Amino acid sequence: MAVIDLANPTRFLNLVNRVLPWLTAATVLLFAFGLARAMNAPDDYQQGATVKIMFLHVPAAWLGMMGWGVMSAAALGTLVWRHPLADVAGKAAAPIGAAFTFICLVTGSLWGRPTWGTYWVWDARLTSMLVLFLLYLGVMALYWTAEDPGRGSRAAAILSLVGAVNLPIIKFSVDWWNTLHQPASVFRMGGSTIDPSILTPLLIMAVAFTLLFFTLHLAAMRNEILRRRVRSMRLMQAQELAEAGA
Amino acid sequence: MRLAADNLGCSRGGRTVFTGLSFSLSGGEAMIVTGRNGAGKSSLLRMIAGLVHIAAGQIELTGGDAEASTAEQAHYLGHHDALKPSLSVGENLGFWAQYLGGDAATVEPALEAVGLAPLSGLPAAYLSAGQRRRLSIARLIAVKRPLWLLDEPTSALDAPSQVRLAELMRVHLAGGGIIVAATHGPIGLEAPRQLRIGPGPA
Amino acid sequence: MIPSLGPHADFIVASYAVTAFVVAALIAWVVLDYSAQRRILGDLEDRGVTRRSRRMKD
Amino acid sequence: MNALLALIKRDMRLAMRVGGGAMMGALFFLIVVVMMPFALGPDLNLLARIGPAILWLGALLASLLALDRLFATDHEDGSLDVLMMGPLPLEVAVAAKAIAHWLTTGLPLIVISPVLGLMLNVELRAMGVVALTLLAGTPALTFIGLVGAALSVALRRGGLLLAVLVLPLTIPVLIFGVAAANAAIVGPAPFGPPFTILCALSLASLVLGPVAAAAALRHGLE
Repeated sequence: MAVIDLANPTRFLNLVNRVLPWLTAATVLLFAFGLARAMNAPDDYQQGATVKIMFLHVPAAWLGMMGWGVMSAAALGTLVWRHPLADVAGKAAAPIGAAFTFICLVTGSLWGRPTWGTYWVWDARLTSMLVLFLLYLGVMALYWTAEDPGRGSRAAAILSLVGAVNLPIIKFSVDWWNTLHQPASVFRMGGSTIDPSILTPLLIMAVAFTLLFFTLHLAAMRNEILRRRVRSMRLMQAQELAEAGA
Repeated sequence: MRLAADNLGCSRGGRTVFTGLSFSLSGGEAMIVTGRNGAGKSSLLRMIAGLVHIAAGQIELTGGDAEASTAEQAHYLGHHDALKPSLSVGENLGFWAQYLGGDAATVEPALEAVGLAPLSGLPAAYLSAGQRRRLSIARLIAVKRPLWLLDEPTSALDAPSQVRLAELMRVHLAGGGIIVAATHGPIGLEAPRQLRIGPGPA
Repeated sequence: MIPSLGPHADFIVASYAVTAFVVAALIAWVVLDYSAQRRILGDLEDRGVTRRSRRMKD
Repeated sequence: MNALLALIKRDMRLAMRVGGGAMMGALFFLIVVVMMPFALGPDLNLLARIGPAILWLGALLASLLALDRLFATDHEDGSLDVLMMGPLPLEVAVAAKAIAHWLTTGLPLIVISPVLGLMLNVELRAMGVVALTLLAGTPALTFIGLVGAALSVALRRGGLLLAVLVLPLTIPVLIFGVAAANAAIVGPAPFGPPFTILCALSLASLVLGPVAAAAALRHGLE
C-alpha cells in the first residue's frame, strides 16, 4: 500500500515537502556537532594536523560510491519494475554523487601534497575514484544529451548497471596496474589502527554527510518531478492550441 | 520589380533535369510551378534562391535593391523548417529576424500573424508539424523581402492554417511582392500564373 | 578555541573551503532550480494550461 | 554586425542547451588524458616530461571530435539554406560559427588543462605555458577543422572522415605547439620562435579556414 502511495508523484511531493525541513535541520545540527568534534580531535602522530582532511575525504568517498549504489538501485527500479519515481531518483542522484566524488578527489589531492610532496599520485584508491568520477560525468552527459526524458533515463539506467558491474573490475585492475608499477608505499588508513578519538568524529561526519546526501537527493527529486510536470504541461499547451484550430 | 529567368537549364548528377526554361514575373504576380516528382520544381526554386548552381541561362531580379543579390531579396521556404528544437518559439524567430536583417520588434506581430503568439516561450521541440510549419512561415512576415520562394507551402498545414497562409500571400502580392510556389495542389490564390516543367502529365 | 593546524594549515583550510564551496553550489543548484520550476509552473497555470491527469478528473 | 553577433549568440546558446555539446569536448579531453597513464604507467617523472605532449594530443582530438556536427545539424534541418541567404557573406557566417564553437569547446579545454597538468605532474609555471600555447594554437585547430566539417557536409559523410581529412593538416600546429611548450619548460631552444609560428598558424587559418569552408559548402550544393 505504501509503495503504491509513493508511486503517485503528488503524494511523494507532499511527503517531501513535509520531511525536507526536518531533514535539513537534522543535517545542520549533525554537521555542527561533527565539525566541532573534528576540530578538537587530536593530531595523528605521523601526519599531524592534516589528518583533519580525513573527516571530509573519507565520508565523501563513501558517499561518492553510495551515490552509484543509489543510481544502480534506481536503475533496477526503472528497468525491472518501471517504477515512475525510479528514474527520477536515478537522475537526481547523478550530479550529487559526482559532486561528492569530486570533493573526495580534491581533498585527497590536497591531503596528498603534504603527505606525498605532490598534488596527484596515481595511487590505486584515488585513481579508482577518478574513474568513478568519469563514469558519473558520462551518465550526466547521457541525461543531458537525451531530449526525451523517458528514453534518456532507460539508457542511463543501463549505463549505471553496466558501471556497477564494471566498478569492481576497474578497481581490481587499477590495483593490479598500480602495484605493477609502484611499491605499495602509500599511507594506510586501515580499520583497526584508527584511534577512537578520531574514529568517533569520523563516523559522526559520515552520518552527517549521508543525511546531506539524502536531503539534497530528495530536493533534487522534487525539482525533477516539477520539471517533468512542466514538460507535460507544455505539451498540453501546444496540443490545446492545435485543437482550438488557432 | 521584375523577376526574369532566361533559358534556364538544370542538371543533377550528370542527368539533365530541364532545359530552356524562361519566364518573367512582375510585382504583384504569383506563379505556380507544377510537374511530376523529380521534374525539377524544387531545383528551380533553389536555383532562384542561389542555393543551387545555375548550369545554364540566367536569373535576374530588377527594380529592387540594386546592392543586394537575388538571394538576399528572397525568402525560401523549403521542405525543412529551419528550426532548432532546444530554442523557444520566440528565440527561433528572433534569431532569424536578426540574422536576416529585420529587428526584434517584428517578432511579436509575426507570431501573431501565424497564431503562435501564446506559445512564444515554448521550446520548439513541443510543436506539432503544422505549428513548426507556421513558425517557419512567420519568418517571411518578420523580415520583409520582395520575393517568396515556397516549396510545397501547404504541406502539414490544416485547413484553417491554409486559409491564413493564402491571406498572408494575398497581402504580400498586394504590396508588390512576387511569389513562386512549387505545389501539387491548390494553394488558395485566385488565377496565379502556371508553369509546368517536364514532359508528361502532372 | 581554534586549534593549531600545524605546518600544513593551508591545505586543511583549502580542503574545508573547497568542500564548503561544492556543497554550497549543490544547495544553490537545488534551491534555484526549485524556484525556477515553480515559476514556470505558475506561469503555465496562469495561462490556464491544465495537466492531463487533472483534466480527466473534471 | 548585428547578424554576426546573432549567429554567434545562437550557436553558443544551442551548445549550452539540452542536447548541446558545450562540455563534451572538455569531457573527452579529460578522459583521453586520464587514459594515458594507464598505458604509460604512473611514473611521475616520465609523465612530467611528456605531459605537454599528452595535453596537446588530447586537446587536438577533443577539438576535432566535437566539430563534425558543426554544419551537419544546420544542413539537416534546413537552417543552412536560410543562413546562406542572409546578408552576411558565407565566409563570415562560417567564421561566426567557428568562433562560437571555439568559445564553447576550445575555451573549456584550456580552462581545465591546468587541472589535468596537475595529474600529469607538470609543474605550475610550466602548466601556465602549456595553457598559453593551447590558447594560441586551438583556434588554428578549430578553423582548420572547419574545412573538414564543411567538406563532410558536402560529401554527406560525417564522423571518422572528418578526422582522416583534417588530422594531417593539423600536424604543423601540433609540432609548434609542443615545441613551444617544451622550449619554455626544459629548454634549451628559445620559446619565442615556435610560439610566434604557432600564432602565425592560427592567424593564417583564421583567414584561410572560412574561405575554404565556404567554398566547400557552395560547391557541395551542386
